[in-house]
Formats: sequence, C-alpha cells, structure tokens
Amino acid sequence: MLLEVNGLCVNYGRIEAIRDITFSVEEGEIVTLIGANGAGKTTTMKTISGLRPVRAGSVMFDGKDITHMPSHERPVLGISQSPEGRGCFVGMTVMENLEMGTYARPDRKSPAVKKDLERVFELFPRLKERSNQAAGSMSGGEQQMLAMGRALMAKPKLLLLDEPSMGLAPKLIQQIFDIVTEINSQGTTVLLVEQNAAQALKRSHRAYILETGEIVREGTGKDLAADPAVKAAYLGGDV
Amino acid sequence: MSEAFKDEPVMEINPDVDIAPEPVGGPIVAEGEKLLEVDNVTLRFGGVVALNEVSFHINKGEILGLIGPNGAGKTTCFNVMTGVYQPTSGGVRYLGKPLGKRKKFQITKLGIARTFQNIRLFANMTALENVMVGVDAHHSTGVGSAMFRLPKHRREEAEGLARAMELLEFMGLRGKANELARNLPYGDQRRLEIARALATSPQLLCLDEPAAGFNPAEKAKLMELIRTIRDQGYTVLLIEHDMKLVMGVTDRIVVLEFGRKIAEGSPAEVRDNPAVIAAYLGVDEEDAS
Amino acid sequence: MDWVRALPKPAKIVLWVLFLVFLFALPLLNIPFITTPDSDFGGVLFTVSTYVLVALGLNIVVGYAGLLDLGYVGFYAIGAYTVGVLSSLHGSWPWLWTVPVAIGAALISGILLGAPTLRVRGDYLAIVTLGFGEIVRLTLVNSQWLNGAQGISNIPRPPGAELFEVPSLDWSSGAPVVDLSNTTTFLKFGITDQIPYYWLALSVILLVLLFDKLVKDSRVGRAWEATREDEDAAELMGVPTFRFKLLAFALGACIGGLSGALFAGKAGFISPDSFVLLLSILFIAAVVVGGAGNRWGVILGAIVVGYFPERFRDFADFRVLVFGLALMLLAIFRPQGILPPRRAVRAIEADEKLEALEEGEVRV
Amino acid sequence: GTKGGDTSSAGASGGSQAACDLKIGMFGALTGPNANLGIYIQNGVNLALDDYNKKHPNCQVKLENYDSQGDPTQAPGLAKKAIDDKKVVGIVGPAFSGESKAADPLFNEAGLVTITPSATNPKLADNGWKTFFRALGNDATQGPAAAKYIKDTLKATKPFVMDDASEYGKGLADIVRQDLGSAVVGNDTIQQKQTDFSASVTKVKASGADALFYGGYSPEAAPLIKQLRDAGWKGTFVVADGVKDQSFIDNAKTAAEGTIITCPCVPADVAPEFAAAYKAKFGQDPNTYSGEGYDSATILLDGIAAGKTRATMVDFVKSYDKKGVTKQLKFDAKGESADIKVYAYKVENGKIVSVGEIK
Amino acid sequence: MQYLFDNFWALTITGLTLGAVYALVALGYTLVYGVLRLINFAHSEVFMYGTFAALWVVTFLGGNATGSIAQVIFWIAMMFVAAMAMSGLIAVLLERFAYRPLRKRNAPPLIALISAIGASFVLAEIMGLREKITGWFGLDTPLATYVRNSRNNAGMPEIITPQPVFTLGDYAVTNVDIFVIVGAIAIMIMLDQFVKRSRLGRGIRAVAQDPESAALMGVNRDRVIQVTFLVGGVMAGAAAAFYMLKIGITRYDAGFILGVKAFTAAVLGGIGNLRGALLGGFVLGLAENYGSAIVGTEWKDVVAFLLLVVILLFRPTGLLGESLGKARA
Ligand SMILES: Nc1ncnc2c1ncn2[C@@H]1O[C@H](COP(=O)(O)OP(=O)(O)OP(=O)(O)O)[C@@H](O)[C@H]1O
Ligand SMILES: Nc1ncnc2c1ncn2[C@@H]1O[C@H](COP(=O)(O)OP(=O)(O)OP(=O)(O)O)[C@@H](O)[C@H]1O
Ligand SMILES: [Mg+2]
Ligand SMILES: [Mg+2]
Repeated sequence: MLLEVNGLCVNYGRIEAIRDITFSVEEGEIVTLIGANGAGKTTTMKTISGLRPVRAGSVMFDGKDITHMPSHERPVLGISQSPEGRGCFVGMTVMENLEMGTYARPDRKSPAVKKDLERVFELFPRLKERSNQAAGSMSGGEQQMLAMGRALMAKPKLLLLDEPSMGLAPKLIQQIFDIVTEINSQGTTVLLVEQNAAQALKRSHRAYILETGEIVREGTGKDLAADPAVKAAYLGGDV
Repeated sequence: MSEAFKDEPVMEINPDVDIAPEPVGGPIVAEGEKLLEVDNVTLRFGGVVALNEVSFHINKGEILGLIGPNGAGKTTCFNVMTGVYQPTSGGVRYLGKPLGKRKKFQITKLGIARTFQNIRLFANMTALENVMVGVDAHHSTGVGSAMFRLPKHRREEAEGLARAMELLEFMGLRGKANELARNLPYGDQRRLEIARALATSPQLLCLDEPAAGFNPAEKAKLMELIRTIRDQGYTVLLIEHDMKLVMGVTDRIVVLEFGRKIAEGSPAEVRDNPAVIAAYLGVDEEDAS
Repeated sequence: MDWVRALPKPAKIVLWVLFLVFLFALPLLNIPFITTPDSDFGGVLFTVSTYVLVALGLNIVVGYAGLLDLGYVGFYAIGAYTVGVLSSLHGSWPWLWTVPVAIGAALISGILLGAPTLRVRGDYLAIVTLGFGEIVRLTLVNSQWLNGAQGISNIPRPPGAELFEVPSLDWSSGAPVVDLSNTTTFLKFGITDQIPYYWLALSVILLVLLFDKLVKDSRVGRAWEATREDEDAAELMGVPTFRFKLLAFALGACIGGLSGALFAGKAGFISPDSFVLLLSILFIAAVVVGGAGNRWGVILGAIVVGYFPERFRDFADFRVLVFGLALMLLAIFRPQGILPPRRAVRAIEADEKLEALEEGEVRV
Repeated sequence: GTKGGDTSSAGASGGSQAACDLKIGMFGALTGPNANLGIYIQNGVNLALDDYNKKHPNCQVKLENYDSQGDPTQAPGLAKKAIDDKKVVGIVGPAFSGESKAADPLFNEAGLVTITPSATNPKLADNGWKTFFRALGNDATQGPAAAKYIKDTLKATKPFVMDDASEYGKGLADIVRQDLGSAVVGNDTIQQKQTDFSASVTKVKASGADALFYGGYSPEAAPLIKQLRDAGWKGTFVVADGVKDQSFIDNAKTAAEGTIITCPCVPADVAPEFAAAYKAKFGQDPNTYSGEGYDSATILLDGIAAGKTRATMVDFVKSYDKKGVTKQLKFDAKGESADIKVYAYKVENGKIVSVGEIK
Repeated sequence: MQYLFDNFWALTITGLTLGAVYALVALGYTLVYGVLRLINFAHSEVFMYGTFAALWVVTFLGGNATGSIAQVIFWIAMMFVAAMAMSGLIAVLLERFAYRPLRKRNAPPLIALISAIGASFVLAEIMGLREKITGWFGLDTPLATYVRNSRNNAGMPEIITPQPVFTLGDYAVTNVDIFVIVGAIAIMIMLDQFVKRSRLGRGIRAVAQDPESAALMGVNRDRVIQVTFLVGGVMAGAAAAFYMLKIGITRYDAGFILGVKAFTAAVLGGIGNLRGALLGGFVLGLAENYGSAIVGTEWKDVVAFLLLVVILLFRPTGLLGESLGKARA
C-alpha cells in the first residue's frame, strides 16, 4: 500500500468536514474520490498533504506514519499536490512557478529536471509560450495547467490532483485525463478528485464516493460508473 | 435521485420572488434590440494579444454564451466591458453610447454587473451586507444625510434592505443572511456573488464560469436559475466551459480563440461548426458531457 | 455584555444614564486604586479623553476603511496649531471660534495629503503618512512664523461660567467622605483645575461617538468595509472606492484636528515637542490593541495606552519597558484586539474551537 | 527619622518656629532620555536637604519628586499634584524651559513658589508670574558673553553659528548671531537626535570658518565636532552650558580637545567646600547645575526654617539676599538672579577646566 | 544652487556613505516585508544592538588610535563579527518572541505591527536601562565601562582616523569613505548571490504569495522566515559596524530615526526588492545631502519624505518595484 488512510476525522472548528474515513491507494493505481460540493474531498486531499491537522485517525505513506508530519516535509517523501483553486504563485513567472515544483527534489540540479521541464512544455505548449508571464495574469485555465505542470515537475510517487479539469475547455479536459493515464502508466500513483465523474471513473482503477464527510461506497471505476444510483447522482444522468 | 444516497441539500432557489431590476433611470432599449456592442476591440498586454479585433453584440433579454479555449480572451472581454482594462483600440458601446474611459463603478451604475471567475466576496461581511453594498450602487446617502438621519437616508435604507432580502430569498439564502460570507459553503458563495451582482439592478449580468466546481446535478439547478433570472428581465452574458450547460441555456453563442472571434450563432450552429470543434470541443464530444 | 443586550429597553436606558453620570463624576469620586496616585487625576482623565477622541478618529481611517495611517499626529498638531496661531500668536480670536477653523484646517490637510497618496498601494501609505507626520513636526520646529521650537504660549481657555461648586470625595479614612474643601467650580475653565476640561472632552467624545455610529450604520460604513475587504470587487459593485477612502481620511483628520484644538485650549501652551512621531505610533497602538473597527474596542485601547503609563508611574524608568511588554503580550493573547469588531467575533469563535480541538489532537 | 509630633501644627502659625512635616518639590526629568540633568540637580537638592535635616533633627523636611521626563504635556498634571499636596511649600524647578511654560502658570495661580536652577529661556521671566525665580543667568546673559569671547579672546574673524532648532539652542545661537553681526560667515540648523552631520560639515568647511558656535546639547555636539575634525576642520568649537557635561568628552574623545564651553555656572574651585561634600556623598565631582540645585533648595529651606508657609514663601524668596555656593543669591523684580557671572571653560586633556569669568 | 555645484563631490561622497548604511538596514525591512508583508518596526533596534556590539568589542579589545595596521584590521574584523552576530541574534529572537506566536494564532497583520512596536520599546529600553538592569546582579560596577550612563551617548574608541586617499573636485575622499561605500556594495552583492543560490529568495516569495502552496512545494515556512530575519539582522549588523566606523557614537535610541530613514529607502527602491533597497538607500542619502544644500539643512528630512511621495506618485511601487504580484480582477 502506498497510501493508507485510517479512521480519519478532520474538523473546521465545530464543523466536522470528514468523519472516520478509511481508504487506501495501491502503488501504481489511479484512485478517484467523487462527491457533491462540500462532501470533504478537498479536505481529504489537504489532510494527506498536511495542510489540515488531523483530529483522529492516521495517514500512512509508504509504510510510514505521516499523520503529524509537517506539510513541507511530505514533498520530500514524494507527495505532490495540485491544489484546488490552483494556488499558483501569482507574482512569479510561469517559469519560476515550475521551478518551485522542483524545490524539494533531491535531484533538482540534475539534467533530469530539464527533461521534465521539456515534457511539461510538451504537454502544455501554452506554458512554454508564456514562460515569462506572471502567473497571476494568466487566464483561469492557463493557471490550472500551470498548477498541474508544477505538480508534475516534482516527479512525485503520489500525485494528488484536486479537480484538475476545473475551468478547462472541453478539449483540454480530454487531454488532462490522457495525461493522467499516461503518467500513471509511467509509474506515478494518482489520487484524483473530480466533478467530471464519468471521465474520471472510466480511467481509474478504483473509486470512493464521499458524502457529507463519509465514504458511502467504493468499488472499481467500471462498477461504479455502471451503478445506476451513482449515475443518477454524479454522472449527470437526466435530472 | 436514488435512495442509495442521502438527500443532498442541492441549492434550492425560490423562482417566484420578484427580483426584477429596479428602474434606475436612463434609456432602456426594447426587448431584442442591441444592449451592448463590442466594437472591434483589440487589447494587448506587451506581446500578448488577448483580444484581436473582436466584435459582437448582446441583445436585450437574451442569454449570450461566450466560449472558447483557455486563454482565448473571454475573461479579458469581461474586463474590458466592466472598465477593468482599457482596450488598446476599438471600444464598447452600451445603449448606443461608447463607454469610453468610464471608471469601474460608473459602468456598474450604468447597468453592467458581473461575477468573478475566482469568488471575490467581501469575506468578512455578512451575506446581507454583501448584497446591500450592491444595492447601494444607486443610492446617494452621504455623511450628511446619514448623520442627521434625513428622510432620504431612511428611505434608501428601508428600500435597500427590502430588495436585498428579496434577492436572498430568491437565491434561497434568506436563512443565511447574517452569516459571514466566508463561512458559507462554496455553492452558496457562488450564488451570493450572483445575488450581489443582481443587487446593482443591472441591465446586463455577466457570469464568469458560474458552474466551475459544480457537479452535474448542481449544474442543472444553475441552468434553471439562469433562465429564471432572464425571465425576470435581465440580459445575461455567460462564460462557461460546460457544454451541456451552455448549449442548454443560451440563445446565441460567440466563440473566441486566441483573442479572435471564430464563430457566432445558435447553439446548434456552433456545436456543428468544424472550426469550433477543432479549436475547442475536441472530437470525442459525446464523452465530455 | 450579553446580559445587557437582553435587558428591556427602559432598563437599558437607565443603565446608560447611570453609566454616563458615573463617567462625568469619575474625577470627583477619587476612587482608590483607579485614581492615579502620582499625577492629577483630572488631568490624566483629560489626557485619556484626548486619546479616546483621537482613537475614534483614527479608527475610521484604520478600522473602517483599512488605511494604515502612521502620521495621524500631524492632524492633531494642525488642529492645535491652528488654535494657537489664531488665538494667540497671530490673532486674538476666542478659543471657541478657532475650533471650527482648526477642524477645517485639518480637513483640508487631510484632503491635500489623501488626494495624491490614497492611490498609492496600501502598504506604501503607511510610510507616506509617517512622512507627513514628520513633515508637519519639522515644519513646526523650523518655521519662524510658527515660533519654532518655542511653541505658542498664552492660548486662551474655553469660555465658561462659574455657576456652583461641586465637592469631591475623600477616601483617606478608608471610606468615602464628602470633601467640601476640595471642590470644582462648574463650569470654570481655569488654570489649575483640569476637571472641567475632562467634562468638555467627554461631551465631545459622546457627540463623536454618536456621529460615528450614525455614519457607520449607513451606506458609507458599508462602502468602507467593502473597500477594505476587496477594493477591486467593491469598485465593480459600484462603490467609488477612492472617494470613500478620501472621505474616511478627511473625517479622521477632522476628529484629529478637533482633539488638537481641545488639547491646545486646555494646555494653554503648545510646542512641537507635543507632537512627536511616537504619538502617532501610540495612537495606532490604541486602535489596534483595542480592536480596529470596533468603536468600544478602540476606546478601551485608548484607555490602556493613555491611562496605564500614568497610573503606573511608580515603575518610573521602567514604564516604557513595561508598556512595550504589555503591547507584546496583548498582541499575542488578544490578536484581534481587546474587543474585536463584530464581524470578527463569530469567525474567532469558530477559530478558537478549532484551535482547542487541534491542541487536543496534538497531545493525543 | 524622627517626626515633629506635637509641635507640628503649632509651628505653622507661630512664625518663628518651623513646621515639621513640610516638603519641597523637585520638578524635572528624573527618568527617561533627559534624566541626567535632573539627577545632577536632584543631587544638589539632596545635599542641601541633608544639611538642613542634620541641623534640625527633630523637624525633618522631605523631598517630593515630580518626574516630568522633561515632557511639557506631562508637566501640568504633576504641577497640579504638587499644588494639591498642601505640605509642599516650594519647588526646585521646573528644570527645562518647555515644561516651565506648561507648568508655571499653574504654580503662579496657586501661589506656590518655584526656583529653577536650570531653565534659561529669557522669556520665562516676562510672563508676570509672581512665583517665578531663576537661580542662574538666562541665555540673554550667556549669549553675549559667548559672542564676546569669540570676538575678544579667540579673535575669530570668520565665526560660523549653528543651532539645533531647539528652544534653548536656537535662542542662544540667535543672540550670538546678533552680537557677532556681519562677521558671521555662515549659519546652519540641525535637528535634535540627528547623528550624521555631513551636510553641515561640508557647509562649515566651505565657509572657511575659524570658529564655530553651536547652540545645543551634548548628544549632538559630540558627533558634530567628531565629524568636523574627521573632515579636517581646524577652527575652535565654542558651545554653551548645554554641552557642559563629561559625556561630551567621553564620546567626542580627542575631537573634544580645545572646545570652549561658556556657562553661567560656577567652577568647582569657587565653592570648594560644596564640591568636597558633593564628592563625598555621590562619588563624583559636582556636575552642571548641581550647585544651583543646592542653592535653590537652600533658599526654600531657609524659608522653612524661618517658619514660612506656602503663602508667605514668595515674599521670603523675593527679599532673600545671601551668599550661596554659586553666587550671591538675590533676585530682581522679574525673578531673575541679580548677580550673574558667566564663566568660560575649556576641554583640556579630557577634562573640563575653568579659564575664568567672561567679563 | 551655486553652493551645490561648488561642493558637489563632498556632498556626493558623504551622501553615498550615509546611503550605504541606509541601504544595508533597508535590506532587513525589505526582506521581512517580502516574506511576511509587514513592517518590521523593531528592525531599527536590531541595528542599534549591532552598534553596541561593535562598540563593546572594540572597547573590550582595547582599541585605540595608535594601533598597528594589523591590529586595526583585527579590531575592524572583530567589530563586524560582533555586530553581525549580535544583530542576527536579536533579529532571530525578535522573530521567535514577537512574530511567531502571532503567526501561530493567525493574527491579522496589523497586530503584528503592534507586537513589533512593543518589542521595539522593550529592546530599546533594555539598552537604555542596562546600567540599572546589570545593577540588579551587582554587575554595574565591574561592567561600568559598558553600561555607565546608559541613557547617554556611548562613544567608541577611535581605532582609525580618516586619511585622505585621493581628491575628487575639492573633496578629499578618505579611507573610511571608500571602505564604507565599497564594503556595503560588496556585502550586498554577496547577499544577492546568497539569496539566489540558496533558493532562499524563491522560498521567501513563495511563502509571501501563497503559504499553503509553498508548503506543498516543500518550503518550510518557519524556517524561511527565521532565515530571513537572520539575514536581515546580519545585514543590519554590518550596517551598524560601518556606522560605528564613520559616526563612532551610538545611543539606546539611535535606531529609531535611522530605522525610519532606512524604511523610507526600502520603499523608495521598491519594497520587497533587494536591489531596490540598495538603490533606495543611495538615492535617499544623496537626496538628503543635495536637498540640504539647496533648501537648508533643517529641511533635510522634509526633502527626503517629499522625494518619497513624488517618486511613489510616478512609480507607485517604488523605483525598482516589482511589476509582478498583482492578482487579476
Ligand atoms: N475554511 C473552512 N472553514 C470552515 N468550513 C470549511 C472550510 N473549508 C471547508 N469547510 C467545510 O468543510 C466541508 C468539506 O469541504 P471540502 O472543501 O473538503 O469539500 P469538497 O468535497 O472539496 O467540495 P467542493 O466540491 O466544493 O470542492 C464543507 O462543509 C465546507 O463547508
Ligand atoms: N494582465 C495580463 N498580462 C499579460 N497577459 C494577460 C493579462 N491578462 C490576460 N492575459 C492573457 O490574455 C489571454 C486571455 O486571457 P483571459 O483571462 O481572457 O482568458 P479566458 O478566455 O478567460 O480563459 P479561461 O477560460 O482559461 O479563463 C491569456 O493568454 C492571458 O494569459
Ligand atoms: Mg473541493
Ligand atoms: Mg477566464
């Protein structure tokens, strides 16, 4: 198991954002969390990357208990997140943002970094075009690409993607999912949060459905995608 | 909805509440006539041409979709229309008159209101106060009338409060009137943004990706909301990437790519336009919905 | 405070009236421990009142409109000097006439300073205003027309009447005894007795408080708050943010000028030494420590900053040190101020719960 | 200490015998940045009090301190406090001119006598305050003396005059300017707390001045002369009593050598007994205005010994005429010292030595 | 005006030496502002402690005007080491006790300003009361040389007399002038390189712009902030050493005015921008000297502030202010 989440509870003040959730991600998998607004998906992601303190439960990564590890130490282990709302460094250029992605990489001075940069530019030519533009002046979708590119630059073992398709054009959404599949096939484990559930389920090995802070269902991507109840609630069957 | 899932409190609106724009003076065009014209607008940021000789117009009473790939210039277009940026060349005409170098707040007073791609509420004010700020756009109470509680002040406060409560009621936010904006759930915040924009009694309401981060069920609700808003007498300009929503709600669509207009027409026309498919929709369209 | 809110309206009014009477009687009551042992209590109360007044004015600028003004003492000085110049140095106007002119002069200087600088980004405003405060002081020191460092003496006192004598209390025997030998003449603005000046300042504070409340609870107050929260968004919602910022600045300046005029009328002598940069900083401290944006909070803050150094003169040389420590501790333990503004209260409650939970969790 | 006990109340009215629980006040900066001057005065006052209390073991007088920190805004509250304390029959102070302006109107109104040992602004005496007395010469006497010294003794032909824009410094410098007249080759004003004087140094050097009169205090005088010497200026530095302070030499080091200091204060050798007693008690030589402090207190104590009360003290001081450690203690109608001498001092080998009276 | 031209070089060189000190102190403001978006009001005290460290170490080592070249170099070196160490230490303590507790409580930025003001009072007063405080431990007599008259000026023994090296116009440029100007620029180049090489600069900006995202990238926020304070402090220490070489006299409240000036310099150059601090410092130093030559020395500070206002009107983010950093509507 690369990631094991056990009985996790997280609060915002009195609000219990997630209650006793347990799930795991195997090395090499794509696992998706789906759920309505406010179900606690983002909170789960933030907790895994250490941005939210844990009230109860534990998070294990690669066999190591990281429940209380400070967030900035986790990228060193190989956890990288593309946060919801992008979180680009608005005052830095696109290039500097991408370089920030390598901040915690032990091999940040090696030529491998250059290769990765080329790869990101290949995936998102717009970023190459605009490598000297301030991230804050990029369009919403461009910033989303940048956030994803930055996460890729970290060469993580576990990539956390929080709604990577938000604000992207339909054509690009396809591409994003292709990219996710591709980097996964190259060995990166992915934990994905998506509103675009149909696409996400199709491409993931397993998925969990989160509802008001609890996991209410789990299964393989295909099974869930075929489940009529899931279809009705999350896949945009006719409402 | 299947009983397998608890009944999620998907945003419920009260479409029957009357929230028609307050008559705030000035000329009003008839239904179906040109409300706003974007006329040959070009905008450059250094080397980047964000808008390149873009022209289109919005008719009174319609829902116009503005779509295009990321970075095509849609948000920039909003920014030009609301006075955030001055176009390098060309201009915007509203009710037949150029906007010129008007300040942002003056344009709002003329009747153009907007929401933001990233939510920008007044986070530490209550929902009601957020909406009241919008209502205040057409008020003129100053220090003097507030200090002496002149009749003008009292009338404006009373009317403003009534309208703000109506808007909250309409959006289904009445119960949250006294919550701080920053404590509202995401969906409520999106709706509060719309309420705040409506509070300025705009002729034209510009929505920038209002459905971002919504799931299909929520998107369907939003679609309904947008229609109701139009039916109450507003004209709506909508930026959105969700094709189902755009196709379902708009009367007409303008497509931008690399700052240029590449297509314009009814949803059906645009959907089948090969240039739009190539630039924006992608081939595997059925999959995207 | 909640139990006050729960009371019926007549009871509330009675409470308020009693409280006001108590405030006016404070310098006569000579309550042990509260009364400053090492400096005249009436004088200290007057000083505290000027702090309160200034803090109320600065609160409009800092607390409501969110503009960091580190040069507020400049307006205070302009108010005082206007009075000094017109009533003593270059004219012989009665004090009362000079007050509106002082307010006007502060207003104009507020607009002159604000118009060009309020367009500057928020953080930069701090240093620009700080510079303004220094420019005012340096001008006072170096301008011969304003009598330079010598300052202005013989400023006339406010007009008064001598109606009746008010006795004070004496506690030296342990219990309060009415002391008829130590009385204050109502309403004689004399030289030695400072209590009538306190009464004057207190009355002005009440007026300003009323003004503050009326203006804050209106479109103007909302516009300030919106501007502070997100200037661009406010502008796009139809708020002419620049105008409102300038308005806040000008109103703040007026109140600063008014406090200066009061100070000049009581002191009778002013010099540039009374308007040092440090005062600006203490003013800001009063507002922030009390709770920027909450008028009751800033009043408390002003009392902390104005009263405690006088009450604890025993610390002698260690006064400033202790004061500095107190500021640090207040900042750490009341980060939102002593009485945070209403909007923050709910947020804090949530945050505090969260903190408690988090702390619990760490120990687990 | 012993208290007067039963005799105390009788004394006040008797007229011949002293009341026994009276106090005198010391008003000035005892803490804060300007505390030094206040403490030198306080030492002098304490010495006088010791002398008195030794002679009147059964009828001690106490000292009440009013620590204004030199701040005019704090002064009125303290003055009121002193006035309200009916046992206080006289005040030594206020020490500075600014606080005097703020506090003296109160003392005047209350009829509480003040003898200032150090506030030298000439205009203080022009306010018609009945309770105002000054135990030393004011700047109007010191200024001309300084100008005279520059003209006659130094024979400077190109004097430069500088001040610190303070009431004291500028007032003094203006008098010097006036007396030197057209000979002055340049003027400059610096600000208190300034530490870098490069612009002024350039100005002095460019003027070719052979003497510089500086009206101000030692915290600025020390770095000023240091920077002038560093820049190679060779003229004579002339300052007034505000700089007469060992710290000036400690800080300016060798640059202070040769500095001329004028002061309406007596050199230690004029009152050797006082100097010895002071040294014995405080472990150092008497400093600026210690002697004046001693004299001022002595006048008030003599008044107490003569059975004066607050109400009668003013007339007592007015008609006082005795030799003190600094001069003949006698006041004119405005409260100014009738017997004023200005002395010149010089910094030699790290010490301030007297070079005699300026006549 | 004529006077300005006649003494141009004298005003320029002395303005530059002063500007160098401003610039070094300004760095501390700029660095901290860059990461925390707040005015580190107590930075002036960090500088002031450096001046005392320099003074004490020279006094302790028995520095005097007649030392050999080697001795003088040793004294100066020790001065810098002591001042930089002391200022660095104070800056780190300041961060630890005045800022970190607030950050942990998510305090609004304004309250941090108050905490800083409080800390500034505390630090200045501790220095101003050092005689009394050491007195509690009976140390005031043995340490008399260091603590006596603690409210007064304290002068450093002269270890180097300015010697003219060459003349520019009619101004004899001294060894001290050259040392201060060249030294300050050299130190700033070193800092610039350090910030680049160490990723510190990027870490600072990342933390400033989005602390959460920065943590996701592996940036240790507390560490970055601490190092920022340390570096700012060390720079202030260097400034303090230069200042003592040139002015030679300090006092417990010597930091205040210099701090205000340095902060002005930081804003002038574009706060948050290291090179801006350098430029701002020199511009301010020169402007003060030229300004006082034109309108009179007493208006020196007025000139400085007016210049600031004018520059901000035309360049709202300072001379070299970042054009980046604005979020979009
Ligand atoms: N900063 C916050 N303060 C208080 N409550 C919060 C905060 N952030 C989230 N919450 C609450 O926690 C719950 C879970 O939120 P979370 O953001 O994890 O949901 P989500 O599943 O990611 O939703 P979305 O689809 O909107 O991104 C919600 O009820 C939300 O209102
Ligand atoms: N201030 C600016 N400086 C430089 N380039 C800018 C600026 N603002 C926008 N741009 C560029 O202009 C182009 C249009 O941006 P805009 O935000 O209008 O795109 P959009 O159509 O809204 O895209 P999205 O769907 O991703 O939000 C983008 O390439 C963007 O990078
Ligand atoms: Mg989310
Ligand atoms: Mg956009």
